[in-house]
Order: sequence, then structure tokens, then C-alpha cells
Amino acid sequence: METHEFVTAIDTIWVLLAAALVFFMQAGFAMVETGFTRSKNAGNIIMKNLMDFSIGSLTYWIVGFSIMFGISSNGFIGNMNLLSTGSFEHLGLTVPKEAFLIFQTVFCATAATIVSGAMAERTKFNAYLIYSFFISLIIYPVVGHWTWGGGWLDGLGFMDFAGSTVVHSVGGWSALMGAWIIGPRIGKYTKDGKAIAIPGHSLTLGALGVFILWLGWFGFNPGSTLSGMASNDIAHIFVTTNLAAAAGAFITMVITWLRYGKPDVSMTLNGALAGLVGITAGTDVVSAVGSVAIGLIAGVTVVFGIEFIDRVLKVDDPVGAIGVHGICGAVGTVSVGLFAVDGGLFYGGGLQLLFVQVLGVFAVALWTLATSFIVFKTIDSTIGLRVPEEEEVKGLDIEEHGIESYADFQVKGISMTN
Amino acid sequence: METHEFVTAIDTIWVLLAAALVFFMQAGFAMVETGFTRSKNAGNIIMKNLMDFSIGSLTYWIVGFSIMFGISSNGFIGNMNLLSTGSFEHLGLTVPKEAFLIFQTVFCATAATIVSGAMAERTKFNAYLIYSFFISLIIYPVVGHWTWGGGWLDGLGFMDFAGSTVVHSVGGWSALMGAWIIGPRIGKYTKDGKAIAIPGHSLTLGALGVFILWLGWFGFNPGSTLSGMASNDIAHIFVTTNLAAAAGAFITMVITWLRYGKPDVSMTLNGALAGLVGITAGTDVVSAVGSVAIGLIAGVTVVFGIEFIDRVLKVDDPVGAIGVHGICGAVGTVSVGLFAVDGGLFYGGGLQLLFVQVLGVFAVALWTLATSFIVFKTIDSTIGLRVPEEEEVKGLDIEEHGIESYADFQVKGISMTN
Amino acid sequence: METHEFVTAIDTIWVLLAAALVFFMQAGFAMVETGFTRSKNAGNIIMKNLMDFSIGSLTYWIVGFSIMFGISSNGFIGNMNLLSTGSFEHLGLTVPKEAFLIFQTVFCATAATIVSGAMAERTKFNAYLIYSFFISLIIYPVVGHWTWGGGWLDGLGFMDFAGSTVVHSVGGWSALMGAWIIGPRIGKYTKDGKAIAIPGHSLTLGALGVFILWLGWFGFNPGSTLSGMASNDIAHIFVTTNLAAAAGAFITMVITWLRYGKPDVSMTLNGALAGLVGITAGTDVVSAVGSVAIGLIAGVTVVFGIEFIDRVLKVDDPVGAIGVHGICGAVGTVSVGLFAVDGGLFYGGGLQLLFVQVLGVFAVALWTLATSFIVFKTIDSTIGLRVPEEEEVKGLDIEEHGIESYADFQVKGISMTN
Amino acid sequence: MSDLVKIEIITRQKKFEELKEALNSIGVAGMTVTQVLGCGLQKGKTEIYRGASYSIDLLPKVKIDMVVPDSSTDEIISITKKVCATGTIGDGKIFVSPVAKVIRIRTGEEGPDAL
Amino acid sequence: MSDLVKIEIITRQKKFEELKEALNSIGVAGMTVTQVLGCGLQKGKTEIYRGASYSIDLLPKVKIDMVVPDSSTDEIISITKKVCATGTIGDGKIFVSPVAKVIRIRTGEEGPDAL
Amino acid sequence: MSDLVKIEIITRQKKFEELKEALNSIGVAGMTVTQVLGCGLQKGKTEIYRGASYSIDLLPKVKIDMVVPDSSTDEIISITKKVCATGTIGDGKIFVSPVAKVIRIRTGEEGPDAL
Ligand SMILES: Nc1ncnc2c1ncn2[C@@H]1O[C@H](COP(=O)(O)OP(=O)(O)O)[C@@H](O)[C@H]1O
Ligand SMILES: Nc1ncnc2c1ncn2[C@@H]1O[C@H](COP(=O)(O)OP(=O)(O)O)[C@@H](O)[C@H]1O
Ligand SMILES: Nc1ncnc2c1ncn2[C@@H]1O[C@H](COP(=O)(O)OP(=O)(O)O)[C@@H](O)[C@H]1O
Repeated sequence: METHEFVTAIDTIWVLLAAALVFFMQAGFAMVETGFTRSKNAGNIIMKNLMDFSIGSLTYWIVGFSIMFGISSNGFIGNMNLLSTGSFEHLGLTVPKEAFLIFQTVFCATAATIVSGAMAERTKFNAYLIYSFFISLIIYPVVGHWTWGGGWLDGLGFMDFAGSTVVHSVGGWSALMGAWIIGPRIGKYTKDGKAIAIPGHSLTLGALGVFILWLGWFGFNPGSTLSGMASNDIAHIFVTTNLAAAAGAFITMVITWLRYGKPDVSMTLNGALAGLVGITAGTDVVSAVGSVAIGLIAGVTVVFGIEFIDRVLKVDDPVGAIGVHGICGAVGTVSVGLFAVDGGLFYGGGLQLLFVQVLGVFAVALWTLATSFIVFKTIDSTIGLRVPEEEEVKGLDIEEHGIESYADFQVKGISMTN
Repeated sequence: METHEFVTAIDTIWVLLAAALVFFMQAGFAMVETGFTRSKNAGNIIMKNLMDFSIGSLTYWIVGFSIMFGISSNGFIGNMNLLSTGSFEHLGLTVPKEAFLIFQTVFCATAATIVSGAMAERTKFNAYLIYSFFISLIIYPVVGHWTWGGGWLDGLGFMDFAGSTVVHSVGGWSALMGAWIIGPRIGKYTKDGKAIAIPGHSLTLGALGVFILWLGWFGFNPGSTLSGMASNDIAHIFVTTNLAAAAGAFITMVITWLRYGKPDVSMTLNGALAGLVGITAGTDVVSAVGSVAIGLIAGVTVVFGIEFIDRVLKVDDPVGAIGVHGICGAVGTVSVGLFAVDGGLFYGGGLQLLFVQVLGVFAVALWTLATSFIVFKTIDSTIGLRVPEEEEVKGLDIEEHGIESYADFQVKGISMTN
Repeated sequence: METHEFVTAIDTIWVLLAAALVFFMQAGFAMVETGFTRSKNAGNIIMKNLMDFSIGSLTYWIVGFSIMFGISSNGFIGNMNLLSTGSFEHLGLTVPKEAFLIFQTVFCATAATIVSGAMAERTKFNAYLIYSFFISLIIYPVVGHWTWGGGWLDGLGFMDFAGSTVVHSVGGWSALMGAWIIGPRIGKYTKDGKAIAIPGHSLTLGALGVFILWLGWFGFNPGSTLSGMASNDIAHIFVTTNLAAAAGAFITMVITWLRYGKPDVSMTLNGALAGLVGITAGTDVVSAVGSVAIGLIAGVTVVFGIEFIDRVLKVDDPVGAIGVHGICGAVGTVSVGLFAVDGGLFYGGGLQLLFVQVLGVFAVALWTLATSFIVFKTIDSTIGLRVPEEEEVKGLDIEEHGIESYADFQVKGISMTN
Repeated sequence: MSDLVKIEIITRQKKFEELKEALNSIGVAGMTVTQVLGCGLQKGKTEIYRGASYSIDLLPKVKIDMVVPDSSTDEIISITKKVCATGTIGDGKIFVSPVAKVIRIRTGEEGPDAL
Repeated sequence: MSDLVKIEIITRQKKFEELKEALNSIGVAGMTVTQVLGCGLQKGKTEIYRGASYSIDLLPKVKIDMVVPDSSTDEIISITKKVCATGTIGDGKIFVSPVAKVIRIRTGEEGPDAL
Repeated sequence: MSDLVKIEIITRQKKFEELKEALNSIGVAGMTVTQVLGCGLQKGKTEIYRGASYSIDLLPKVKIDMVVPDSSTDEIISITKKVCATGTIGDGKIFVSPVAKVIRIRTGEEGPDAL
């Protein structure tokens, strides 16, 4: 038994268990997205989440992985190898290629699944599947290549440790584009443009989802070391991840209490996620105090971000995905330029890193908005993106899937709200 | 600190964490089984799942473990040692005996818990407990001994890596026998034998259960190496497990879309499980492409299998346990004979392995059907297997346990279906 | 690569993954507490759980950790270092300080979150936050210092391996004090003092919570070795933890069946938790048989304990937290004095250990009851502890948070119970 | 228009499907169904939940409202008795009361034509 | 049979248990209870959910229907007023309307005997 | 007091909000709303669930009860027709029936004053 076998074993165990935790985030997304939307669409959302992961796993294995991690000829896109074959030795991994593949697969699926929440309750199922295919095929892998696959952003020194931008913002900006193109749900805005609340059908499931996501993040961030041997790093990442989430939840509660008069449960749940998304980019390079700061910033951002999207942009995002993943992903990535102990502005590192971080955020936003625009517009003008009005009123479950998700319960047909 | 201590530590960590994940599958089963059945029986199903695990853990520790792994005198059953005492050195484990014991305990409980879903909504609680006791005491341990405990099937070269047959088919065939003997739920078939849908009460919880089970499978399959040092193997197993599940879910969606006109949510959830059950036997010896093939086969099988059981056999299995675990377990085990890179028919390995696989599937089916027939028939003719009609109509929760599981919600007393 | 680096890596991985599992217990508590209470208060309970963890994480990091593990000058309280800075070398850890910090953080949060269940459905949100702050700041860390931080109880040889007393009883006794001071929910007792059942709104979620907690315990107990190298210990702890839980659930079912005529689902779920709480103190030092005995004792205790609290003390504890965590924590800790293979009374170890265990239990109870009395009484006489009657009737969700947790479902306004 | 009546049937949930079929077979097409809770001679029962008593004293029932020409009343009553009478307490009641006017919203038709 | 009436009481949910006891105590055994939503002088309120306004303008109420001999009407009304009147808006209403016929499904009894 | 009637409107759920607004605008303040299931000319449909047929033959509807002076009846009917008539089957029905007495629980007022 040689030393390197132990290193490989320890690193592999770490990466695989982290992958399992990140996989479980799919359950978290499914619960958050169903919990925060209406019961008549629950089965549809679940189906979208399940298919995001299933189609994503297959697509990423067949094509995406090599686009992301294939040898870079131009810094833009990797050399394609169907079925993830080939050596990938240039990555210099200490873990087997397949361990790396599964870890990257669950990351890709995370980016993909973010969108279903923002477009929930009105998107045609087949249209959604097509989008889901393209994000795993090309939109996400290209961004991944730029940053983690040896591409041009990596070359510039862009730091996005576990994917505030690569994963979350890609999901968030696609979500923004999708939700904007498809338009708001019926009843979301009054004739004079006032936003009306459409409460979710189960805060309990939504909260369960947030706890599951938080758990998953203990794989997402520390697993991104790709090494279980890096004891100090992974311990530090656990601490910063947790503190940022706690700070995000706490400050969101305080702000909603001040702004709305009462502490808002679902927004506070979003606040925890905001902290997690925000810390993801710099989880390894900021101090514990820095992580609390980033959590606080993300928590403040998410409240105003969601309000801005809802009231000013008038983009209807039922679960707050754009605010949480898009905006907080960007804010978190930029924060690395401020809080990185080594290179951050607040630690005397100057503007260099900050500039690269901002550049990276914009480049990824541009790419994602542009490509997802093309995908959604093409779908819209061919098979159509949105279900008919009658179907939206009755619910997608019965019309798209022929079921009721809660067949035993008396559902309020007329809401107590208007 | 010597080398072997590190090996032991790494292997033990691996096996124990895998055991924890497999334990969590109990929650998955509980959610799938309650979600796919009616709310008036939810508490009863939960209680059955909890007791499967509790009684199973005790019984397996007291007797089952040694029946399964005790020294084999005849290839049929191990030497019994009460309370799992004795050395078990003949197993040549790199992990402590107790690590192996807990890992095997959670496997045993998995087999046991499969049955509660198929017999849900009509089985007397005390009758169920008696069955549950016997599967952990003898039915499962004997099959385990044949295959994993050095018994006769093992001797023939039968390959069932993590238990498509040993665990899932044993559960599945017991479920078939139980559901057949107890008969369909009131209202499941019209007078002229047409199958009527009885929708479950929460697709959301059912989906959560499937995600939990999928997560658990990342312990179930890779943990079965019993070694965290086997880096390449465990990484490969992660990949094949995941691809098969994704392929199973995907193809099931496609088939239900084609056959029923709409993609069926609950069947697609079953499809993911079908892929997982199918890949379990060969997860270590088939290629990634092979795993996709097995996932597709399992996904197709589960739709037609469930329909066959429902419409032709007219056996009422509320959650599809027989199709998923029994049939797909068998299909997956046989597939090893086709797809094993080393020895499979499609890889030029000839018919030898295929033959052994088929033999193993049949031998286990025979044993399980025969013993479970005896158990269920004996229960039926003594204390009775089925609740009175009045109780079935009112729900088992109130009659068997004196509670309502959803005391706050207005439950539809009359269904909107007939 | 040197040997100690491998030791550090293996121990760190172990501690961090255990911390992740213990973190997940927050989801378990959230589900148990909401599931066992009424739907009109679900969002409020979730918010309390989320804030327990968020405020607790921050407070414990800022102050609590160093109170607990700072160098002991007097055996009573550690030297304070704000923000957990300083070396903590005196602890002689094999893992990085931050790994230890996060592990201890999730333990602290476990103690804190126990109380929300016992005081559910009537406690003001702001009042609860203040209590939650104090338990993480001082009540729990001081007890932790006595026992695990080199304090006086540790010096006496008090054995509480993973916290039956330190974590669970601290939570349980605070819960007792809180529930006693705040008084029973409206409708809990008839005019002549008869206890009336107020059933929870989702047994399914409650059961899910119990399964999650059981899973989390596989981090809670084996993680407390703080070492993944201790293969035999962690394997043994897995086995004793599981057997005690199984035995607790089983015996509770039997007793409720005998006493109430039907096996009680929610009490049996409590029984599993009782077994887990009970085994926590001695999980490493009792045999498998001993763990079953402790599980049985805890299971019996919890039924009579909950009845005693409910009927004799007339303290209204909606989820049974006092019985499960307070009483069974005490009983489990005392049981170490009986069942410890090395030093326990039943193994010829005499009365010495038993006496120390009893002393520790009483000392901790005294401290916790006294300090929580001060906290709750102070809150009560300043901002007030309890919501107005009108709010309690309508539900805390709508009044404290402006939401309905299940906006789509028709909730029974009049219960079918009186 | 004194020839229109409203018939309210309150009965066991499990009889509902059969009753609906039976009413359809005699030409009653329209009905409005409500889930109700009832008490009468049939009383609830007491269970024990976590050691505390838990009494259920309202039982779930189904209420079927039909507005029909008075002339159908007898047939509906007799068929309801046939389907729903089990002879045990809790079978329920039929109430008949006058209706002054009926309008079909879609067409504006009034009276018996609107049924 | 003009001596039978239906009394509908719409009131607050939290008064229900007490009212049921009170009605039982004056001999009203049978009743049918429905969960309804109501609006009247009492208006709902507006909350903020995730920053958007969320107005609840129908309030949950309980409706109790009793068919009783006309002679009991006054007693029932007076006891209902005693139990349910809190003096604040939202206490609810009592409606009394004629019933032509009552049949007990189980026995076929008609009229007052069927109650 | 023969001048009071109860108007029952059974219609589609999605028309409810608009109808409520319209009724409010003509001065109908009080109403009691119930979720009901209905069948009439409009029939349910059959879906396939897990390969087995799944027929939904009762459709969710909303029932609005208003007790009003008889004099308002025509206006209410006409406004309901305007709002709820889509011309497709399933628009629902309006039933008008006599009410003998109305009491406001809070004040004890009776008759039209109690509305
Ligand atoms: N006087 C009444 N007014 C309104 N509803 C009644 C009345 N009496 C009985 N009911 C309804 O009928 C149901 C069955 O009545 P019950 O007395 O139990 O049965 P039975 O008359 O067959 O003995 C009750 O649950 C209740 O909903
Ligand atoms: N004219 C009406 N017709 C039907 N139901 C009514 C009518 N007026 C009031 N209600 C019902 O009575 C409930 C209480 O009425 P409200 O006017 O708020 O109280 P109060 O009359 O005590 O001031 C309402 O929520 C509604 O359900
Ligand atoms: N005779 C009736 N008695 C009671 N309710 C009825 C009656 N006829 C119809 N309804 C109710 O009205 C609803 C709409 O009736 P339907 O015949 O489908 O529509 P339309 O009359 O507009 O064609 C039904 O779902 C049912 O609730």
C-alpha cells in the first residue's frame, strides 16, 4: 500500500460523499420550489426537477463534461469527447476521472434546476425539457470551461471557488431570461401593475427544502477542494459556509421585520440561501469574519433584489430564484475581490482582483442571458413556451400530467386572497 | 500507526457512512409509500415502516446475521450464533465486525420494508408485524447466505453485487405473495375487472421519498465494496448507479407519454427507482454505457411490469413495489449476464454467466415465494391478514391507531373519482 | 506525506461529515415539531427552528465556544475569547480547530432547538429569540465546559459521551421551565383538569423528522469520538445507537398498545427518539446487550414520563420534548453507571460511577432550571412571553408572520375534537 | 313556480357514489355536493392519543342538494331510502323545502327548464 | 308539516364547541355543520408576503344547519345570541326558513318524528 | 317578513372574485361562501394514472349564499348573469328561496335591518 493510494482513497471518499450531498440538493430544490408555489402545480414542478437531473446527467455525460474539461484550444470551449471518454490527464486530478465526473455532474444539475422555480406554474412541460437539455449541453459547460476548465477567465485569475457565478448565476440569469420572456402568472399583477402575493402551498416543505439545501452545501463548498487531505481548508470552508448562511438568514429576518412589520418566513428562508450562494465563490479565501460580512450583504441584497425584480422589473419569479442565485451569486463573486484575505481590496490587495471578479460576473451574465434568450425565444416561436390560460387556471398537474398531487385533500378553489 | 490501521479506518468510515445513507432509505420508503397511498392510512404505513426497521434491527442482530454469515456447513444456511457473537473471521473483513453488522442490518431492513407498500391500506397491523419478523429472521438471511455468505449460489459464480436479487427481489416477491393473498383494496377493480386508479395523497412526499432513495443508493451500491480504498471501483459505481437511475426515469417518462398521452409523474418516479434496482446487481462490472442500457431496460420493464401486475394478474400493489423491486431486480440481475464487461454475453463472455444469473433469480424467487406463502397463509388462517371492510373504508389510521394523520386538514370524504 | 497528516485527514473528514449529519437534525426537529402541532402555527415553528440555528451559530462562534472550551480557571467556565480566536491547544485535538468548532456549533444548536417544540403554539416570536440567544450564549456552554471542556464534572469522572445530559437534558430542562412558565395552550385542559389531546397536523412530516433525527444520530454519537481512526469504537457506537433506538421504538409501541388499546404512532416515534437520547451518554462504553436494555428503559420511561408531565404536572408539551430529551437524557446518563462495561454497577463496578452520574444529572438540571427560570421570567415580566389569546386562537402564522403556511388547503376551522 | 323544491340529502360518504348513479338513472342530472360534518343519534367516539383523550363527536357526512320539480320528490326519496338505508344509526336525513325561482346562468332560462 | 323550519346559524369558529354544548343541553341533537367563508360588515385584512400585498377578505366561519319544529325556534335563537354574541363585528347571523318535509333515511319516518 | 329571500348562486370558482366585486358594487355586503362539488350538464373527464383510468366526474364549484330583500333579487340575478355567463356548459345556476326570519347575532336586530 503506497502513500499515494491513501491520498487517492481519502480524496475520492471526500469527493464522492460531497457529490452525494450535492445530489441531495435536488430534493431541496424540489421541496423549495413546490412548497413556494401552488398545490395545483406541484406534480409538474417535481417532474421538471426530476427531468432536469435525469436529462442533465445523461447530457452532461455524453457531451457537457468534455466541453467543460476537455483540453482547451482557445480558452473558450473544451475539445469534445463523446461519453466523457479520453484521459483528462491534463487536469492533474488526484481522484479517479469518474469521481470527478460524478461530482461535476451534480454541479451541472444544480445550475439546471434553478430555472424551474422561476418559471413555475406556467411553463409547458415539453418546452421546459428542451431548455433543460440546452443548459446541460452547452450553456453551463462553456461557462465552466472558462473558469474551472482552464479557460480564459481562469487565466485572468478569476476566483469562483465553488460556483457562485459558474453554477448559481448561470442558473439565476437563465431564470431571469425565462421568467421575463414567459411573462407573469395570471393574477400576479393588478391592472395598474401592483404586485399581488400568490402564497405557496406548503411553507413546511419549503423550509425542509432549505434545510436540505443547507446540508447539501456542506458537500458543495468543501467538496470543491476535490481533496479530503486538505484538512484545514475543508474545516475552514465548513465554518465560513455555515456562518454566511446563518448571517444571511438572520439579517433577512431583521430587514423584513423592519420593512413589512412582521418577520417574513419565506423571505428569511431565501435569506439563508442567499448567504450560501454568496459565500460559495470565496468560501476558501475569506476569514470567518469575512464570511459573516458576505452573509449579511447577501441577506440584504436578496430582500431588495427580490423586491426589485418583482416590483420594478415586474418579472414574476415565484420562488425568488433570480434574486437568490443570480443576484447573490454575482454579489458573492464580487465580494471575493473585497474580502479575500489574500488579494482582496479590504485586506490591502488593491483593485486588481476586484476588477477581474466584476469582469467575470459580467462576462458570464452576458453569455448566459444571450444563449438562454436564444433558447427560450426559439422555443417560444416554435412549440410555444407557455400553457394556455385555461390550463394555467386549472393547474398544470391535471392538464399536463393528468393527476392531482393531493388527491385526498380539499383544496381551496377560491382563494381567501384576491 | 501502521498501514493496515489506515486501511481499516478508511474502509470503516466508508462502510459506516454508507450504512447511514442506506438507513436513510427507510425515510425514503416511508415517504414513497405514504405519498402514493391515501391520507387515511398514512400513520399506519409509517408505523409499519418504523417497525420493519426496529423489529428487523433487533431480529437480525439476535439471529439473522449469523444465519446469513455464520460458517456455512451446507451452502444453505449459516451456523447460528445468538446476538451476532462469535468471530466471523472466515469472512476476511478489513472492517470491524460491528461495522459489517450494521451495514448488513440496514440491508436486511430494506428488503423487509418493501412489502408494506404493496400490502398497504388493508393489512392488519399485528399481522404485518409477524410477517416483518419472519423476513428478517429467516427469509432474507437464507438468500443472503446463498449469495454473500459463501453459500451455493456464490459457489456457482452468481453475481449480485449489491442485491438486485438478494435485497430487492426478495422484498418484491414477498410483496407479490402478500398482495396476492390479501387481495385488492375495495374499489380497485370494477365488477368487470377493470383497474381503477386510486391516486396517492401526496405526490410531493412521494417524490421526496424517491430523491431520498436515490441518495441512499449512493450508500447502497458503493458501500457494498466494503472498502473505501477501492477508489476506482467506488467512483465507477457512483457513475453507473446515477446513469442507470437517470436513464430509467427518462425512458419511463417517454413511454408513459406515448402510452397514456401525458407523462405520468408517479410512474416516472418509479422509473428512477427501477433503474436503481436494475443496476444494483452489476453496478461494479458493467460500463457506463452498459449502465444506461440497464437503466433503459429497467425503465421499460417497470411500466409494462406494473401494468401486467395491475391489469393481468389483478394484484393490487398501490405503490408499484412488485414491479420496481421484484421484476426490475430480476431483470437487473439477468442483465449482468449480458452486460458484464468480463463474462457478459454481449462482451463475448458466452452463456455461462447468463445461465447462472437466471438460475439464481429463479432459485431466489422460488424460495421467497414459497416461504412467504407459508407465512402469509398461516397468518391469514389464524389471526387474519386483512382488516374488516368497515375499517378499510374508514381508514386504518383511526381504527388501528386511533388517530388521524392530518387532523387539521379537510380531507375529501367523497373522492372526485369513482 | 507524513503519517500524522493522514490521521488528521481521516479524523477531520469524520468530524466534518458527522457535523453535517448533526446539522441535518435541525431539519428533523423542524419536521417533528411542525408535524406534531397544528397547521396554523407551522410557519412560526419553522422560523423558530431556523433562528435557533442561525442565532445559535453566530452566538456560539462569537462567545459560546470559548466559554465552553477556553482554558478553565476554576472548572466552572472557560476563559472567553471573542470570535473563537486563540489557540485552544490545551484541547490536544487531532483535527483543525475549525473542524472542532463547527462540530460543537451544531451540538449547541441541537440543545437550543429542543425548546421550541415544548413551547410551541403560544410563545411570542421575539420572546423566543431572546431565550434562544441566551441558551447558546451561556446556559449550554457552561454545562459543556463542566463536562467536555475540562470542568469540574469532567474531573469527577462524569461520563456523558455524546451528550445525553449536556445536550439533551439541557434542552429538555429548559423546555420544562419554559413550558411551565408559559402555561398550557388554550383548550389543552378541561376545567376539571383533564388533559385533552390536540393532535398534530401531519404525522407524516413528524415521522420524516424522526427518521432524519435517527440519521443525524449516526453523526451525533460516532462523531463524538472526534476520530475516524477509532474504527472499533465508531463501529460499536453505530451498533449501540441503532439497537437502542430500535428497542425504544419497539417497547413504546408495546406499552401504548397495552395501555391505550392501540399502538400509538406519535408516541412510538417519540420512543425511537427516547432510545437515541438514552444511549447517547454511554454509546461507547456499553455492550450491544446493554444498549438494548437502555433503549427499553428509555422507551418505557418516555411513555410514563410524558403522561406524568401531561397529567400530573399539567405542563403542556405539544411534542413531548421534556419527556424525550429531559427525562430520557437523565435516565440514559444514569444508566451509564449501571451498564458501563467498565465501571458500571451491573458489571461489578460498584456504586462510584453511578453516584457521579446521578450527581452530574442533578447538577446540570439545577443549573439549567435556574438559569432558564431567570431568562424566561425576565422575558415574561418585560416584553411578555405569551401571545394574546386572540392570536393563539387564530394561529401564530397569520398574526406573527402575516402568512398561512398552507394557503391552498382547506383547514378545518372547527376541529372534530372538543 | 311553486312546483320546484330543493331536496337535501345528508348521508354517509361511502354511499355517495352509488346514490349518484341511482339518481342519474332516474334522470336527476344536476346536483351540488358538499362535505359536511354531522351529529345526530349517531355519536362520535373517543380515542386515546399520546395518553390524552381525543373525542371525535362530529362525523364526516356528505350533503347532496338537488333542485327538482316537486313531482320527482317521491321517486327521489324512495330511491335514496333504498340506497342509503343500512338500518344502523347514522344513515342520515332527507329535507325538502320550497324554492321560488331557478335560473340557468348560461342561458338565462328560468323555472323547470333551467334544471 | 308547516311546523318545521330550518335554522341556519353562521358564526365564529371558536364559538362552535360552546354553541354545540348549549344546543345539546336544550335537546337539539341533530345538526349538520359546514365550513364556510364569509364576508359582511367585518372585513378581512392585508398582510405583506415577500414584499407583495396579500389581502384576506373572506373570513372562515362555521355554518350550523338544524331542522327543528318551529316551536323551538325562539329558544334556539335566544341561546345562540347568548353564546355567540361578543358585541364585535363578525358575530354572524341566524336565518330561519320553511321546510316542507323531513325523512329519516334509516326508518323512513317522516315529519317531526324524523328529527 | 315575507320580503326576504335567500339567493344561492352556484358557479365557476374563477368567476368568484369578479362576482364578489360586482355584488359589492350594488350594495350586497354580506355573503357566505362554500366550496362545493357539482355535476350537471357539464361532465368530468377521464385521465390515466399509472396506466389505470381515473375519472373525475364532480367538478369543483363555488356556492354563494346571500339573504337579501326580495326587491334586490332581479338586480342580483342580472348582474350574476352578466359576470358568470360564459356561454359554455358549467356556468351554473341561481336558486331563490323564501326566508322566514333573519337575526343579527351581535345586536339581536331582526328582519331587513339585520342584513
Ligand atoms: N335535525 C337535524 N338537522 C340537520 N341535520 C341533521 C338533523 N338530524 C340529523 N342530521 C344530520 O344527519 C346525520 C345522520 O343523523 P343520525 O341521527 O346520526 O342518523 P339516523 O337519523 O339515521 O339515526 C347527522 O350526522 C347530521 O349531519
Ligand atoms: N346577507 C347575508 N347573507 C348571507 N350571509 C351573511 C349575510 N350577512 C352576513 N353573512 C354572514 O355572516 C358573517 C358575519 O357577518 P358580519 O356582518 O361580519 O357580522 P355582524 O353581522 O355580526 O356585524 C359573514 O362573514 C357572512 O358569512
Ligand atoms: N338541479 C340542480 N340542483 C342543484 N345543483 C345543480 C343543479 N343543476 C346544476 N347544479 C349545479 O350547477 C353546476 C353547473 O351546472 P351545469 O349543468 O354543468 O351548467 P349549465 O347549467 O351552465 O349548463 C353543477 O356543477 C351543479 O353544482
